[in-house]
Amino acid sequence: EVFKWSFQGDVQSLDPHGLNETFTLGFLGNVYEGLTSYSSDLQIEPGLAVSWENTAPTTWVFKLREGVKFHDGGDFNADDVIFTWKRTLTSGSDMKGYGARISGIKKIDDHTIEVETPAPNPILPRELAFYYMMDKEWSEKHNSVEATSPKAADATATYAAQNANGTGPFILSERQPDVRSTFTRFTDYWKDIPTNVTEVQFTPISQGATRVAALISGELDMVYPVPVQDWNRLESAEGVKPLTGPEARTIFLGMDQWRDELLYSNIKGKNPFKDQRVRAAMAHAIDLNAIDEKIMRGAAVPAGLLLAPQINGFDEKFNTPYAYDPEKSKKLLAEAGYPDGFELGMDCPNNRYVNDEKICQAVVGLLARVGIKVDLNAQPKSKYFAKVSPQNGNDTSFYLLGWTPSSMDVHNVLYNLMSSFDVEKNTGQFNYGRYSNTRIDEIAGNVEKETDQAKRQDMVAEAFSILQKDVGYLPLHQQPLSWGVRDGVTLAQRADNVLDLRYVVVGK
Amino acid sequence: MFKFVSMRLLQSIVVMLVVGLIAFGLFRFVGDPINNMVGQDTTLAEREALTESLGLNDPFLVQYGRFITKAVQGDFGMSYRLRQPVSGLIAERFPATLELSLISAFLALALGVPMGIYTALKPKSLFTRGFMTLSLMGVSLPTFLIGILLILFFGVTLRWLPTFGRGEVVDLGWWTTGFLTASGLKSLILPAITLAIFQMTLIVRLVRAEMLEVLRTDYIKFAHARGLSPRLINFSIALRNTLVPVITIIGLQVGSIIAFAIITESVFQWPGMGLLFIQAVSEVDIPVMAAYLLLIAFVFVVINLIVDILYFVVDPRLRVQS
Amino acid sequence: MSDISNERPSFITRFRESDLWWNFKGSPGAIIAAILTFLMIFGAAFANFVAPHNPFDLATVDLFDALLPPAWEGEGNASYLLGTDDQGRDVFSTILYGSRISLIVGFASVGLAAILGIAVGLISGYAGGVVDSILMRIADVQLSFPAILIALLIDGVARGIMPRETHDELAVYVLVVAIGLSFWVQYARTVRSSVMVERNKEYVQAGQVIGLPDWIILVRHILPNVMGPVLVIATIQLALAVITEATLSFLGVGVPPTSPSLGTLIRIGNDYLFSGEWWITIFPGAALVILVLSVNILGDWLRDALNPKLR
Amino acid sequence: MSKTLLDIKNLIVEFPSRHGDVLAAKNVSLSVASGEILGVVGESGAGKSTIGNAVMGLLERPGRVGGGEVFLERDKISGLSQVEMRKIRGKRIGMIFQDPLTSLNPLETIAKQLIGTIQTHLGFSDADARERAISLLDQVGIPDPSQRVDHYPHQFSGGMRQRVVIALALCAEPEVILADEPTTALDVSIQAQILDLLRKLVREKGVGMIIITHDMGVIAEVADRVAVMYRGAVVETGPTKKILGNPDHPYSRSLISAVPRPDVRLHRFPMVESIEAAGERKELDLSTHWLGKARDFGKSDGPLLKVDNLEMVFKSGGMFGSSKSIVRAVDDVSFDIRNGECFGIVGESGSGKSTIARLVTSIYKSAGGSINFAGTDLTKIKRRKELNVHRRQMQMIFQDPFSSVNARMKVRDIIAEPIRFHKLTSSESETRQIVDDLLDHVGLGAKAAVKYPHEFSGGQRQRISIARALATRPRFLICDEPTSALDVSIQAQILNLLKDLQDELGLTMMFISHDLPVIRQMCDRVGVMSKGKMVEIADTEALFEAPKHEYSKHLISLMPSYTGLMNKDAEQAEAS
Ligand SMILES: Nc1ncnc2c1ncn2[C@@H]1O[C@H](COP(=O)(O)OP(=O)(O)OP(=O)(O)O)[C@@H](O)[C@H]1O
Ligand SMILES: Nc1ncnc2c1ncn2[C@@H]1O[C@H](COP(=O)(O)OP(=O)(O)OP(=O)(O)O)[C@@H](O)[C@H]1O
Ligand SMILES: [Mg+2]
Ligand SMILES: [Mg+2]
Repeated sequence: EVFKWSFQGDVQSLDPHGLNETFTLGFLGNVYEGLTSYSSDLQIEPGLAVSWENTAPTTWVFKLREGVKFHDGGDFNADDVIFTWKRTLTSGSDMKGYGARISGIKKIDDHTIEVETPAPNPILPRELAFYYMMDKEWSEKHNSVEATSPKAADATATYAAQNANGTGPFILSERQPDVRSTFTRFTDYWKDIPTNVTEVQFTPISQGATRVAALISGELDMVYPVPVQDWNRLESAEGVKPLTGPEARTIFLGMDQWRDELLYSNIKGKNPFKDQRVRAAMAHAIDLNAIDEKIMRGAAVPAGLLLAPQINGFDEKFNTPYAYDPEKSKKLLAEAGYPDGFELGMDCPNNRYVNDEKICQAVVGLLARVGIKVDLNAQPKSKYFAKVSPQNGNDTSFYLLGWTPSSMDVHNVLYNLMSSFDVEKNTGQFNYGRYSNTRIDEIAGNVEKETDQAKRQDMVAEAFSILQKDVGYLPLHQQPLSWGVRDGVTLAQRADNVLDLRYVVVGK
Repeated sequence: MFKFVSMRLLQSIVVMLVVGLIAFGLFRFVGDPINNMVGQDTTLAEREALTESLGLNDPFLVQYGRFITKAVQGDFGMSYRLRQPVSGLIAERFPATLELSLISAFLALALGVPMGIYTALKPKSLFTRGFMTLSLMGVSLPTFLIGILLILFFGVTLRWLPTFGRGEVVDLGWWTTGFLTASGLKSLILPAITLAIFQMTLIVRLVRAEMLEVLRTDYIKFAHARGLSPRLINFSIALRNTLVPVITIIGLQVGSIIAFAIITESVFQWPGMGLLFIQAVSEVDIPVMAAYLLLIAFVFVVINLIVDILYFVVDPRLRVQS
Repeated sequence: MSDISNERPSFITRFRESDLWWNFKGSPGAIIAAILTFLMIFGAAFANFVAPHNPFDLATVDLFDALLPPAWEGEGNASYLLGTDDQGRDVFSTILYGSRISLIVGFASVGLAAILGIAVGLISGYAGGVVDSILMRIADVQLSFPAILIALLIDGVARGIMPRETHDELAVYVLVVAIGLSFWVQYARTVRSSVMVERNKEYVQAGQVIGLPDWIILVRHILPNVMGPVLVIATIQLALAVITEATLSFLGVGVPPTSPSLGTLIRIGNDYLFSGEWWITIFPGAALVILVLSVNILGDWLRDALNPKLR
Repeated sequence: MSKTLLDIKNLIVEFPSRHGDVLAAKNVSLSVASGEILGVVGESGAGKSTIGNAVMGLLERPGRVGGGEVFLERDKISGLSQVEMRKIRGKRIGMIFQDPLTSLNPLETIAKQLIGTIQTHLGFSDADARERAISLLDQVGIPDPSQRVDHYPHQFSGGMRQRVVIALALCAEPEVILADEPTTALDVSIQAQILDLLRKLVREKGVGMIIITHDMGVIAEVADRVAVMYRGAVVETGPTKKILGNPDHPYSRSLISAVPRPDVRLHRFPMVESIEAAGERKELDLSTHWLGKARDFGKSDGPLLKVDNLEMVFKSGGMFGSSKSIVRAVDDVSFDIRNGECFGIVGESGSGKSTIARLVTSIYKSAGGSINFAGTDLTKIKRRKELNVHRRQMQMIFQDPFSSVNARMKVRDIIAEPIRFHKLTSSESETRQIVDDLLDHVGLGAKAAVKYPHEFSGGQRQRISIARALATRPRFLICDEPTSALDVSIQAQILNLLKDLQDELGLTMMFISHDLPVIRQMCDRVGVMSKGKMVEIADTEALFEAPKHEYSKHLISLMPSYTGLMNKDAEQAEAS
């Protein structure tokens, strides 16, 4: 069967170590595989490794699967794993972070390896799901032993960016970037998988409306993302339906809590956000249900945490949003010394998250009702990130961001969003408002190493409760997954918004 | 003639150099490319290293100098976004854009010119009024709206035409064409119409305005007095006398379709240069933008050269100078 | 024997006696178009008084009123005549308020482009030679940059120079300059082409023989004879400018989405075409169509009226 | 008596306008029979051209036929649809328009225009049509026709264009020819050739022809009958001899009396004592009039204008300077014009007269030689500003009156522009007064001020450009065929005015004309041109009495003296 699908953009590179980004890795997951893999509900299951064992706090032994072939016929073995690991550490690699979780690999035999980590790492197998194995021989033959750098100078250096040779169920047979990628079924695939698809055609379509039209007109079998407002249309149209569910991405608002004076505000000489009451006032002014209902058409899940239920370490206890209570909000503002509110500038991307700009507008409206007059600066993501990111000194006072932890683990959130900003330790990189609490910093450090799940969860819970009390962030909701499929096509909708072709079954 | 053309081509080099210079001056306002090139787990230090290694921290004149030095050797660098040589990317996209622009320019001309003449000859007729109103609606509705409406009607409701892409293309080695397959031709229809509407309206109105004046001249009167056929008078004598501004505008329009058919190409996911360009802008793909702008500068110089030569062909009175 | 008075008649009497006014009175189409244009401009200018709601004052906008259909539809609400948009803004009021930005940007940028382009075209076509080459190559450079990039550049520079607070007031100027800059070449090249033909005509030679300086010949003699195409382009570009403004605002260089222009409203509404909330885009679209139509009719009329032979 | 071909009965033509309707033709009745030539003479602006246009169904909006009928043979052709008229135009009625410059499509070669017309009507093959085109050009006296046929209209001189227009009108062998001032821009020898050609067509092919002209010599030479028009009406019709010799109507009488005499030089042109207008056309007293106030140009010794070895070539053919052929329009011409002198230039059509005028005013850049104006060599001046200082002392009346005024300006502004620009008056109301006054003196009336140029007849337009030229109170005036489209009475008025200016203010003039009698009356010295060369320069009387150069002799010998021509005509009629 032929399966045609579309996403809003194309992958940048076919190099599995070229870009550490969910769509790219998910897309390549049909061609390449890691030692472990995600099941359709994001549970870790064996991939190219049959089993693993934590033999010492920093030592893991992996048994590799035997008889696995690369698409070009090469065998998969321990040398490939070692090669891959080394490759991820080369300068062009964007998987250096993952590579650095391993300090050494010892080949025990062709299908057994011993992995050494620099520190105890309870989630190593989880982190290896997107750590795709490449064939040593093939890479050497094509002069691709180093990860292709975005800086690469010529076409030969980017061979691996334009060609693929994995162990996955699909072989890339033709590719024209931005136009079309065609895959055929790999007949020697090691695993029995549900799909009956023999050929896959992937076309990126940047405009949501066009994507939806192409689905309804029957030219495509599956598209995503579908603009949420078009769900009704998909439901009423014949032969197609929307496929939705909560995504593992949380949308939230952040506030500048470190500067002594806000960059974009009429309050001079002090920073209102340093006052917990002001932050709380903001939290109580925002009606998450209204946003969900009107902007997200009821498809979002209002959130109290920066973490979605699908993520390892999620704690339902803390997921209750701040109550919508404008009166309380006004009262808090008055107490904090802003009875008439204040003016505030807000930064917002307008092409990054589902209805991002619309959400920001709604927030602006809601804040206006308690007297906080927000000036919205909505920009495309390139400009937005260039402005608010730490490279530019976090040039913002109030911003909207969305987050999916790439490792599907809570530590990633603690580390990137909740920890204090620290270049040396590389923490708080996405903590654009530079919220800072030393206890949380401490916890983040410990959680990384704690291998005991129960203890780990307790620490996490403490961090969450601190954050919530501090009102360090204003979580909005879990963004919805929004796919559209042709009737008769069944597939698994993964919460990380990845389409795994292994589960696609095309019927009539 | 030879001197004229070679002078122009020489000037085009200057134009391209200036375009490059301005381009590099403005790239820093487009956004930060790094964020799109790395994953979220990449550390700040690594980001900084990448920025440094791409030379993005250098003053723009240095970046420009580096780019030009390589460009004269035929190396336009690698696309940040697609990790491919820019020259190859552009060469890949060029046929799609050119075919689309030519078809829509042809449509616009084939409809616009006769309609312009008709509406000038019969300014009061009901058809004229209806047509002028309709064409203006076509202009005032944004391209994306028209595109989507066409898709909805012909693609979704009637299912006659494809909603996106270029269909099957035939690869001639140095050129890919959609003209040779049924699906290629079908795919062309909607984007070409979308693009043509604006051009057509402009041409209709321009031809009409100029015709109205020319039709009142003495030489048209004398042509009538000689009993020449209306076809000869309207299409040969009168039309030709309206051509100079019309050619100018057509040249500019064809140029800007080739260059910036951005909205149409993205609505129809047409794999052309406009789409490439807008994506390059949104992802701050500096090498693509730079090479692309140079190419466009060249395209415009050439088109305007052709237009200037056409002036001489059309109007002998202009030949004395130069 | 003639009615020569010693004083020059006042401007109003001169206007009332002018051929233009006389001609205008006799063209019903132009009158209707002028009334419509006037209504749009009036509605925009006095939106504060005319509009039933103030969609730019977000404290008065209720998200729960979002996406209401026009009043006459089943679920419509009488206080929102043309329905509401995704944020709960009254579409009718937003059209009025939004037209303000769109009209200013549209007319100002087209005016800027036309003035700049005409000036360059006149000089280039008349002077010829090196001057022409330089100006036209500058035009080629200009053509190579789409409005988007120009807007980003101007916006970036403006932000660099100006203090943070002034940015919002600046937004409109940035838009006007960016759009104006990316449109002027059309005028420059068309005017130039016509000037090249006109400059050899005898009436120009006659002006030279009188000893008139070049700029008078250009402005008083040649310009009126090359205005035909200019009016056509200008009236059509008005629509383009309004739409371009919306695109640029989307890129973050224009006005913020919380005070949408007509173009932005259409762009937002575009997202709701499939989902059945047609009123968000259709009504602003219709407003734009009416504006463009009226301005074009006026433009056509003016073109004919300025040409004594066509009256 | 041969059959009546074209019969115009009680034709009324009106031009409605905001400032009141203009009745251009009031109950005009004219007819012409096969083999007959009807001459139409009359006041400039009397409605002569309008009648031609009305017959062809080509009246310009808002003009309309208000009444009357037109018959071609027995068929009524007035009120026919455009489709039916097309069958008549060109094929059955050929029309020669008054304005030769604007009548030709500027973008096509003469060959193309001729061939298109020939093929439309005669169905010739390309080669045949081209051959016929060339032979037609030859017949109308264009030199080198096989080469010239591929030129564009702007490459021709005024007189040559006129001949092309004639060739175009004749190329389908029409049954009736309406010729509107067909020879105004032609020198006497070409004029004779053209008239011969027309006469031959009429006599041999039985064509009926209406010829509109101001030149009584032409009437005397070719017309069988003459109709005199005055203010939109035909006031008198009769055989040529009768009208020229013994007209009944007072207007006709005064018209004939105003014909300039070719034989003796008078101080002033005889003025017409026209009936109704007598009161309006007052003599102008320059001593008190604004025009009489001299502008101060400073003094200069020697000749005001001194032209030495002037050269001008036109390249043509190739598209980018790769010229196929070169026309030597002005070839080593030298002459000078003294202060206060009127220097006449006569000569063959296409001999370079207008080109000299344009060179002197620096419209063209010369290919060689020098032009000294008041002591400064104009060819050496690079900067436009400096040039303008000198230009402001000059003025030129262009050969083609219509193209030289801006069609988008009102007459008032056209004339007032130089006054305003040079600040010759102290107030706007004074400017207006002067403009109205000037209009009055060129016989247009102050009402003309609010109109646009296209609302005027050929002669009226010419007067607009004369008024504009005078408005600057120039020191040096170049007149290129200034009165070719004027009836003799207006002509007299204007030429007298020029003479007065010359006498009182020392206005210097360069006077280009084909009208030898006028030259004789106006000029102090005359230069004769042929094929780009100035072949002779002499005092006027000397030239007319004893021309030295071959070409001059030829020219003078052909000078029409209409009494003499009448006799010749009579002889011819007797012979046939
Ligand atoms: N722009 C031009 N390009 C080429 N040839 C030209 C141009 N203008 C004039 N000529 C040629 O130069 C010659 C002289 O022309 P000019 O107009 O000076 O004649 P003229 O003496 O004024 O004749 P006429 O009495 O018929 O007006 C003619 O042969 C004409 O064809
Ligand atoms: N388009 C017009 N609009 C208004 N009035 C016009 C128009 N054309 C001609 N007239 C008027 O009609 C009258 C007759 O014009 P016509 O051209 O027939 O004169 P004519 O006898 O040919 O004069 P001339 O000998 O000067 O060429 C003139 O008074 C003129 O002002
Ligand atoms: Mg006339
Ligand atoms: Mg001449």
